[in-house]
Amino acid sequence: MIQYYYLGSIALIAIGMYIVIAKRNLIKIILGLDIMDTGVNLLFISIGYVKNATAPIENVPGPYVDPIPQALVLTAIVIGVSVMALALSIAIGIYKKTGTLELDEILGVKK
Amino acid sequence: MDLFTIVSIILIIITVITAIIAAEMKDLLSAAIALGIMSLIVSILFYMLQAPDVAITEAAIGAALSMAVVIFAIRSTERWEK
Amino acid sequence: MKKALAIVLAILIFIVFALAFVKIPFGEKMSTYPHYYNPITNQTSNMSLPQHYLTYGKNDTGATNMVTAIVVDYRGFDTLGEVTVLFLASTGVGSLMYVENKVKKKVRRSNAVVETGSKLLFGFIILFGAYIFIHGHLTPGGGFPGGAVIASAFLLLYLAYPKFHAKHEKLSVSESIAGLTFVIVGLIGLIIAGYFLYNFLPFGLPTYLFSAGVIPLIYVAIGVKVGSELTAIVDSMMGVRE
Amino acid sequence: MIRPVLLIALPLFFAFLSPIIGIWSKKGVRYLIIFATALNATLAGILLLEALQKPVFDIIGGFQPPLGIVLMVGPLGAIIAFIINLVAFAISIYNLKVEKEPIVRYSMLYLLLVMGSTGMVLTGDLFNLFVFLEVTSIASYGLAAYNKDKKGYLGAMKYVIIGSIGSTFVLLGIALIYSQLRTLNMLDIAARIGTMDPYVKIMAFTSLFLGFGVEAEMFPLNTWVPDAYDGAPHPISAAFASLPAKAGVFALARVIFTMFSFTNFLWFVVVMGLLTVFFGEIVAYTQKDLKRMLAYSSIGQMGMIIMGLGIGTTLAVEGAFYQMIAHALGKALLFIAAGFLIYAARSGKIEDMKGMARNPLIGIPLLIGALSIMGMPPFAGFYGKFFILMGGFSQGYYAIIALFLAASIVEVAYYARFIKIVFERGNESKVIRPDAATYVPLIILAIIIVVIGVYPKPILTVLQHVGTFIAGGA
Repeated sequence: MIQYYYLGSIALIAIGMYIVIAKRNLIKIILGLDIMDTGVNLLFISIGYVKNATAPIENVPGPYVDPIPQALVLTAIVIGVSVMALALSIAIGIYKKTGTLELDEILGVKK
Repeated sequence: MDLFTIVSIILIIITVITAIIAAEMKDLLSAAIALGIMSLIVSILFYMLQAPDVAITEAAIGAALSMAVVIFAIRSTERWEK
Repeated sequence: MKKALAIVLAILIFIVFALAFVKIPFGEKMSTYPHYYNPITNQTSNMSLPQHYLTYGKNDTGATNMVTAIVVDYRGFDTLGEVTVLFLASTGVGSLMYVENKVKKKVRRSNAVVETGSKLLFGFIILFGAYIFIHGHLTPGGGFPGGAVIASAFLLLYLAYPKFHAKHEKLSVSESIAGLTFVIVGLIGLIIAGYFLYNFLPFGLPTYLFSAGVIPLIYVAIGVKVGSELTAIVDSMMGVRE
Repeated sequence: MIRPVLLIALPLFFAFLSPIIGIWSKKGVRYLIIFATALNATLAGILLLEALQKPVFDIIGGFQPPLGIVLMVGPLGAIIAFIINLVAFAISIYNLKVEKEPIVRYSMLYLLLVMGSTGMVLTGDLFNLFVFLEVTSIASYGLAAYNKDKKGYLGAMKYVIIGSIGSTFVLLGIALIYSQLRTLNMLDIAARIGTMDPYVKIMAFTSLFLGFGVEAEMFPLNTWVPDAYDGAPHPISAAFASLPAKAGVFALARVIFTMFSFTNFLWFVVVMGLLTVFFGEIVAYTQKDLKRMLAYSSIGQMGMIIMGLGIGTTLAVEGAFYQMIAHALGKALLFIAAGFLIYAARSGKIEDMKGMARNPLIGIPLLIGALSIMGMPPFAGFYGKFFILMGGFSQGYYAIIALFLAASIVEVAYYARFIKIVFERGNESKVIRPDAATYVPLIILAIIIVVIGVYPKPILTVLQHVGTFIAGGA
């Protein structure tokens, strides 16, 4: 049987993917990318989980969960917020130039 | 089913629902707030999965700061999705 | 039409990856993990990678928080890259939000309660952020959340005092110095021991504040850097309000 | 003896240093960047000589792999890193032509773009590869939008969206691999890849392949390419074609050969490559805008490289690597020349550029670059295409070879048309003399193209190590 944590995180990735493809508003698309990121992070952490284990800090007795995915996700979260900030500032730039955030209108003007 | 499973399933369902709300809201500000709530719940999930470091980071960066950045961006553009 | 296609694609991705994750167990004991193999000495170990970290981590790095040990020491190079990513983001946002002639904007003052309250809180939040990153090798937390907390203190100031502006030059200098510290610590390791980012300081006693060699040093640098970068991003984004 | 990590640490050092220098002197930062890339190119050259003796492993932090991160530099990685840094040096001279503020930030982004691409080539750790991929792509996003006009923003936005989807896929692939093998070192993964569940293995491969395919400009994921190249400042278009694209395709090669060592799944790669070639070359033929034409042509060439990797014989992969080198040099040259032509003609349209290349300082390098990209015999680009063709022949991919040749003819056709227009007689009065920042990089690149075309022995010596690379070595 597939685990509910995996199902939830893959669902988040799929929702994010749906937003990115279906929506035409730039900020909405960026929010979609963030949802995708969060899904992958949750997936990673759940891969590292061990039943009845504690956080990998020596003050508490073991057994511990896998610390590597946690280290990787720390990196991934920071990268996610960096991409988001940059994408938002590009979206603001587009808004300044075209007065809209709707992809259809922006590309329609270009024709 | 133990308590861990029940609480996790409930929180995961809430996470997915907030993500769907964020997807379907026409008001971008509400969508952003829904996303912030989603990040917070995910950080609780991280804590339950014994990842306190990640939970703190997600709460501070994922929920608080990235929301602030999104809200600033919405403030300097427009609030409604067409 | 496009919406239907997107839904179909999303469901397809969901199914395809769900089928892959059916094969992956959840919450299994670490003793079932496969053992690692060292490609340079050509030896297979008798334990898995996470087990090695958890067993020898304290001896190898001196840190009691294994996540910190991995983030700063075992995989410190990733963290250097990650800090660079954040640096790039703040540089990129700054360059995109750059305006030649800054126009002074009229802003409303917020009320006295908010102003006084945020003034009071500011110091405490900074202190808390500093605590998080200084104790990163002992307790949960570390440079990234600590830096984010510091940035949120500045965020509070931005919200309470609409006229508040952090000096960009000061921010970028503190960014630079923190980044240079990280690289120079790495280079000193390369000179002393022949390994980049080698933990060259004595480990000290575990669970003490001054332990784990260079880890606290690097985490302080990361904390300062992340704090000033996130503040710079917030500042650049605030600059566009009208 | 030189440590590969210096190729990453020194640019980082200079990048972190430049804001401090920028307070006093903006000019100083620009020369610092030229110095940093020149230093890097030199170091990469020395590293190449070392890697030819035996693969260099640089253990970081003093922890044996897979505990710590290791840089793994074989001869092939070293030569790609060398070419990347060499081209980066040439382009950094051309960077002096960029006037738009904030120039300090521009220089930092450029230097870190070079650093990220180099890191992608050198690293031997899967997650580290992801981190460098992100460094490269975030630097690219910032630079693509640097002009701050509508074209630039739109191109950058497309790039951000597709690039983020790609990096999500890379992370998913890493998650799949990690969940089964509990390791991140590439050679460790390669040693135990057989123990993975076959379905999970194929999913991991597809995720990583698609993810790195974004940077490698592979077919369904390359819609960002023309817009981003078109909207970016001219030096950055040149850099895009030769730095992140080459790093991305090298990462693909790492995924295919070093980690997965597939033999029965390579037809998929060939098909993707062929689709990319066709999409690129045919759309390029219809373009009227010079930079867009070059961008689509770049897609076509990247497709040829991916195809060469997919055919998978020693000869074809040798061809793919030769093509990588030739394309990095040739496309960078053509984009720099294009920057000059657009500046001289005050228009991006090819038809407005009549006779603009009649100044020998521009014309001769331009001709050399175009002929090399077309695959004409005495120049560098010839060997790449030839080897890929011969490799395909020996594997019996006749239909694919025929299609490949057809695409090459299309390519020759539109380049010939372009050359004819820019060398045509006509408004001689409008032809302007380029300044040193333009012709010095052009001449450097042209000389290298001619040298490795006429005297390919050094390159061929390096490429002899392709056999060990395909077998999963460094």
